[in-house]
Amino acid sequence: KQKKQESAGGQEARSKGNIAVIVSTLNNPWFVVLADTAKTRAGELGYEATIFDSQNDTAKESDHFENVIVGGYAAILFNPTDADGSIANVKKAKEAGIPTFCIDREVNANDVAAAQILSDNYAGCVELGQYFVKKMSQKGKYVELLGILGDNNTWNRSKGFHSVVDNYPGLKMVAQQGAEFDRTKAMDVLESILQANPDIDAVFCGNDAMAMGAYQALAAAGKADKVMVFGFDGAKDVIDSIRDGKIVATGMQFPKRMARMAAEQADEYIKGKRDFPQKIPVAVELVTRENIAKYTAYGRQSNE
Amino acid sequence: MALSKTDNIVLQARSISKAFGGIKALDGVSLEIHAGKVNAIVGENGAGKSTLMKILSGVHREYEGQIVLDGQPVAFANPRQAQDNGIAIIHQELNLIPSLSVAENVFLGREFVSRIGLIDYRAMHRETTKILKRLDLHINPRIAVSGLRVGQQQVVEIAHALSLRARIVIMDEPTSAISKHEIEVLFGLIRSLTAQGVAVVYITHKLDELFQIADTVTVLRDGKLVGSSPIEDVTHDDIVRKMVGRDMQNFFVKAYVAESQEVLGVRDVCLAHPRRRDDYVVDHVSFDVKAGEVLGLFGLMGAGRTELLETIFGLHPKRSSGDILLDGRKVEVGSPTDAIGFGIGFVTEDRKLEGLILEMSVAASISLASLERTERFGLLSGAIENRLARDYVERLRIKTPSVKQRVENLSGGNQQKVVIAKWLATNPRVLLLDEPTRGIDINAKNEIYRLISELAKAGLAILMVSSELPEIMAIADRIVVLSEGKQTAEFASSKATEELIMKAAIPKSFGPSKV
Amino acid sequence: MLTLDDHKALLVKFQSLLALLLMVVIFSVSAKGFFSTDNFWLVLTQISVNLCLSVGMTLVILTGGIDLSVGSVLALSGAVMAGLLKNGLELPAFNLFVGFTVLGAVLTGLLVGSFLGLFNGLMITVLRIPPFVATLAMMTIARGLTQLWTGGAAITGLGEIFGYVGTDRLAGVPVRVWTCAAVVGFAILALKRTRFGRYIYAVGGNERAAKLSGLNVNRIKLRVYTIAGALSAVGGLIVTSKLDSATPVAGDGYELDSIAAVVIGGTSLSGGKGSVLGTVVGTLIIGVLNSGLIILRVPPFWQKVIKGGVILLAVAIDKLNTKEQ
Amino acid sequence: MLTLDDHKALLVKFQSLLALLLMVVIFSVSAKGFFSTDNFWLVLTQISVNLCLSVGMTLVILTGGIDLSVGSVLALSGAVMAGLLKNGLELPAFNLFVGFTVLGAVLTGLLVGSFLGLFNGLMITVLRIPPFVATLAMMTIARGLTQLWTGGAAITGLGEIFGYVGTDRLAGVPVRVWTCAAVVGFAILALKRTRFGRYIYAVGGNERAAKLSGLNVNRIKLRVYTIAGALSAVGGLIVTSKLDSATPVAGDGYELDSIAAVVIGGTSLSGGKGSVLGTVVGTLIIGVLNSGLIILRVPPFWQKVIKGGVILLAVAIDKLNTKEQ
Ligand SMILES: Nc1ncnc2c1ncn2[C@@H]1O[C@H](COP(=O)(O)OP(=O)(O)OP(=O)(O)O)[C@@H](O)[C@H]1O
Ligand SMILES: Nc1ncnc2c1ncn2[C@@H]1O[C@H](COP(=O)(O)OP(=O)(O)OP(=O)(O)O)[C@@H](O)[C@H]1O
Ligand SMILES: [Mg+2]
Ligand SMILES: [Mg+2]
Repeated sequence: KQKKQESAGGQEARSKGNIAVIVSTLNNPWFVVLADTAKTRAGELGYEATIFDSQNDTAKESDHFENVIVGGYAAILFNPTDADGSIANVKKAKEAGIPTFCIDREVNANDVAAAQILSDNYAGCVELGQYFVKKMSQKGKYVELLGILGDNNTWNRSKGFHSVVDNYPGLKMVAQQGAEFDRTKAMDVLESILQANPDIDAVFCGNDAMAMGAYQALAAAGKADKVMVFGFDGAKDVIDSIRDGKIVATGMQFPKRMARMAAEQADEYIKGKRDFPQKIPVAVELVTRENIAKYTAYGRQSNE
Repeated sequence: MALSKTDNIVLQARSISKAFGGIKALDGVSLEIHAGKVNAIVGENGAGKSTLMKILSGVHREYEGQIVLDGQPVAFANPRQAQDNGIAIIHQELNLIPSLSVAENVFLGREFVSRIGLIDYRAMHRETTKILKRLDLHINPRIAVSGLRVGQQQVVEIAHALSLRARIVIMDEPTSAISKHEIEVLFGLIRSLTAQGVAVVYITHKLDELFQIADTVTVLRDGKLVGSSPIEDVTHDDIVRKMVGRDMQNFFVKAYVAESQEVLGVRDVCLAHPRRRDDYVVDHVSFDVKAGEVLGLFGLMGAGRTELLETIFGLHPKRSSGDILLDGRKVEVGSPTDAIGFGIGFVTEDRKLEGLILEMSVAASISLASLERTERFGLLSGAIENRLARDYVERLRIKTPSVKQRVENLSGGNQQKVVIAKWLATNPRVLLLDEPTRGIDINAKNEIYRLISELAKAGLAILMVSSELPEIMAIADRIVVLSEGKQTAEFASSKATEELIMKAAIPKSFGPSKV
Repeated sequence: MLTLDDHKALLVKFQSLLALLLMVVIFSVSAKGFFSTDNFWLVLTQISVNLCLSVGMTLVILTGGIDLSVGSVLALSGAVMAGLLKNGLELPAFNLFVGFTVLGAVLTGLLVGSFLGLFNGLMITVLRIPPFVATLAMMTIARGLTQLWTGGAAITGLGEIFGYVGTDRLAGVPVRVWTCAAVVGFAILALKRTRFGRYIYAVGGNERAAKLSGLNVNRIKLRVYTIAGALSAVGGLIVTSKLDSATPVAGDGYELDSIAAVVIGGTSLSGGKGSVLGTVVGTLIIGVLNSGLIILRVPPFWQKVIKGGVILLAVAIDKLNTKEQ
Repeated sequence: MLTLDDHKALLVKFQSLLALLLMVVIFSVSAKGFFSTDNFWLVLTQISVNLCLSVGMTLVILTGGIDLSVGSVLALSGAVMAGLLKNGLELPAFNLFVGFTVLGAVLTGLLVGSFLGLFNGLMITVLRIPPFVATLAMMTIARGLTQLWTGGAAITGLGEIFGYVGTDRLAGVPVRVWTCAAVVGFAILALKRTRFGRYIYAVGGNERAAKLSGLNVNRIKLRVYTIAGALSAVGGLIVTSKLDSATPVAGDGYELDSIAAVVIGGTSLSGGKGSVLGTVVGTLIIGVLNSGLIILRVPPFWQKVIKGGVILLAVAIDKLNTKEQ
């Protein structure tokens, strides 16, 4: 990936301006892909892009915005830390005349961002929920692993999932615990849960890192083939695992597609275009063993 | 014993100079250490004795001048090299590791190890017990030194130095913390060492000790060498004159103070032992101290004197019983804060651990217990504070370049004076003194004695612990003797004799230092 | 006349100052846009939160303690302010509803912070729990309470007036900066010119000696931890007000930043030695570093590496030049 | 015959042991599934990583220092093992490619960990940078290097053999547990029965006295930090092996867990006092707590609050019963 950055740097000569890529965290490969793609695409379009890591801290994010505003950037490709908390930051940029393009996660305010290219976590998990119900044939015990408890996407996903699953009395959630979107924590937590509930049939995880951890825990307990694991994101490991029949399904978000779109829209904006649709939903696609052939890490086979 | 023979000169210091940030601690001092002799070094507080010894033992690396060992110039990079060259030192301040056992402290850095590299504790404990027996200290070598008292720790330090089997043993005020009995033992040991040809360098402020064991006396003053001569050729007064640089009247004798009403009353005060059930460290002690009176509290190491003072000062409210009276009225002293509120001051035994905050300046240390005095409009005033401090620096002749100097950098004796100044600054009515002249030079001692009697004249009630009989007999109007926490005798000092006092002080169940 | 130690003290301060100036110079020449009034105010406003926490932390560390809970306390008191302001307080038990003015909400938040600090103090003095454990526990507890209070979601839309502290300017200077300036000013005055301040050094320097000199060690510690809690709440006010929202993860990991600032500023973790001015310098060093690296466009992953290296250098400069024990 | 301090030491150990047993009993009756051989081994395997770090941390803290870099060092050395094993090492400069066997990769990883520890030690002894700052800087640096080395993505698919340490059992006991047992055993032996061990206490108890007795304080510290680094690498091995992948965030925040375990185990942060056994108990307390709360199905939000409270209680029990200085 260092190489990519150099290639981006190589364009400085005919740089059309600076674009900031402010991303909620780089602790998760999924967001690293998102940020790198945005940076690279912006580079290809002739901008010099810089990545800012908010480290899941809305205050740090706000510092980044202030720096970007003072630094005279032309546009912000933005992956918010918090749908509500980040509003003020985007407002600030708007007042300074810098357009913000939200990627993947939204900010709960209209007309502050130039456009929001959103992966609909809620809808995605609804679909996942429906597949979950199908696979479970409407009955059985399951465990839910939540992400970072302070993160609104944790709840979007959980709510979307439950909006479907809770309609089936046959499906009993025997445990719901947080594992901070982290692979190690997910493994430890599920291991402990299994002590009290050795007879579960499925685990729904708020992201793919946790799904991998959960699978590891089940494998260690020799239950890998009895318990179904569901993830969300479309990260490399999980795509491979679905192919290998280890994990049942995940919701594919398209970080690369979204990042590219954002970069391109920013380019158009700078070139003068203004009428962007407020929200551009990028459907989350259900990836299962049936349709796995169509997919690769972080996207479709075709458009890779 | 002819000293001119150069062949028995083991160690030579040639025009050594050392300065600490501008302060010249040593200024071209030359010195010869003779094998098989006790080479005594005396001088006022801050004369440079310890600094010189620290240079000889490789503690200070940077200095001017030259050290010659057996005719060969040497420069020690660290204490270890000095040790390896047969130089052992007992530092003035205790240098023990509290959490380690007695044996581990004695053999620190030279533990016995078995073939597979494990420490051989059996052997170490055996050896330690042996050495401690020679010092007549009967304690378990396995216990941690943090459980020992100052005196016992001092003995462990000595044991450490002895265990090195060095050819040159430097002792920097080894007797400051131990009482008569231990001192006797130590002297016996020193004699046997010199008999084996070991060179002993002996630093003390107790001049009469010189005439018991010293062969030569070297006097330092303000970092300069004043003179060096065989003990036979000098008298007590010669030495004092050389130290002080002027004539001095003889040992201070306190004027008798007319009795008046009791200020401090102690009634059946007991202090339970920290661990042992129904065993008392202080056992039903009762006495009065009148205004203008100095009550001397004598006892051997471990008699419970420190604990008694601590109890009066409100440090052990939970473990103690009995009454404290002020002007005949019973008072509840639940904490040092209370005690100070009642006008009690307490000059503690261990200045470094309990008396001073070493990072603080002299001024801050003196004003610490009476800081409100230096306030103006609710804010501290540096001007007032410094004035207060300078006043005491003069009255007590504290040797320091400025009141801004860190107390850490003062010589031991001067640190002690700072502690006393701290308490005088609180204008106390009752002053508790635990070994107030420990490690203080004769000149300063006399000043402190004079100070004590002035304070007494001014109407203070003074309770003073001391392990030095002559001192206590000179200062005190009355003497109370403790032994194993019990009050074994009380004399008017006019009636007291050394024999009577010692007889009362020796514990009935023998074993002067037990834990 | 200055003594050895004043010199040393000066030197130490001067040294970290030197490191700071060095960095400013380097960034000014290398990073175009770094040396500008805009960026000057930016750095000041960006360190304001850490500075508030670090001043409290300095007092705590001077007594020989430590406070790991500053970040969570910041979050909880901020969330309390936001929650009360937005939703008021419902007491179904008495079917009672209490609405809050901005001032009321802010004061309550500050109270909460102080109380949590006091609680730390009580654990440490009364139950004699080591500061590290006591405040670590508080760190977890306060974080949990924040999540409970917010239900895991940010509380937003707190309005103009509340935004004043975090966003507005007074006489051309950001209110946040005024706030810190006041905090720093008071702290320096208290440490240098009041008994309380002197006692803080005494307790940290030699607790037993302090006790024997009649100081009420416990009361001093209680006060210090309470102040630290209150200052964390001030930090919470600033963050919440500037973001116009309180997030449950706010202040996560701030304890390390603030301890770092204090120690880089030359205050010793063993207590008794240090100064608030040093802490200010320490905070600035971190702030300037963050800003400079970003303006220099250093990629995020490299930023960490370089940041660590520079901090080592900055402190090394100190130590090397103040060598000699 | 036992002294004051032995008694205290024993008492302290005994007390935290008491707290531990208390917890075990409570959970056993309240949480079905907690008291089972399965869960017994599970808790042991789950604490194994923290235990490795905490043993190293104990040594460091006994010398009066601290090591905040354990988590990042764990991550970097784990990533190095995984990376070398998966991709080998390319040296385009010499257009050279080096492949690694499992053993080779693991050993290199352990070397990296030890080296980082040594680097900490050098910063602390030679440049006299306070341990807190030195290791804090290392924490950031190592984390950055990890992210650079992994490119921010997890390195997965490391194979059966590599998985041995993290997942397999030997004579019915998980290999991880064997590993910790060995580490703990050696540490205890070293501390109690070797010069090096006693010197660690000496340095922490009274550094000046240690110097004056001719101990080479710097060398002792260097060794201790190197060991801490090596043990972090062991932790890295276990985590990576059990997850069959090295993630760039691995070990994030572990430094606090491990310091907590050490302090809860009764080791004093000011150095010179403490024991590895205490640390084992401390680690168990944390592990049992985590496991118990999950099995009890305590709602996520409440877990933090309760965890903090219980830790306070556990330590308070100690202190109250060992009251009197
Ligand atoms: N580390 C230091 N830093 C600064 N000054 C020092 C230091 N050590 C000693 N001094 C100064 O050097 C002088 C000599 O001190 P030293 O301890 O040698 O005196 P001393 O003869 O041992 O006095 P005492 O009999 O009280 O022990 C004193 O003025 C002291 O203030
Ligand atoms: N640290 C300690 N641990 C346990 N017991 C102690 C300790 N210090 C003192 N003691 C007990 O208290 C008794 C009195 O000790 P203390 O130090 O008060 O004697 P002292 O008369 O003051 O002698 P010194 O002149 O050494 O101070 C001792 O006999 C001992 O049993
Ligand atoms: Mg001396
Ligand atoms: Mg005593």
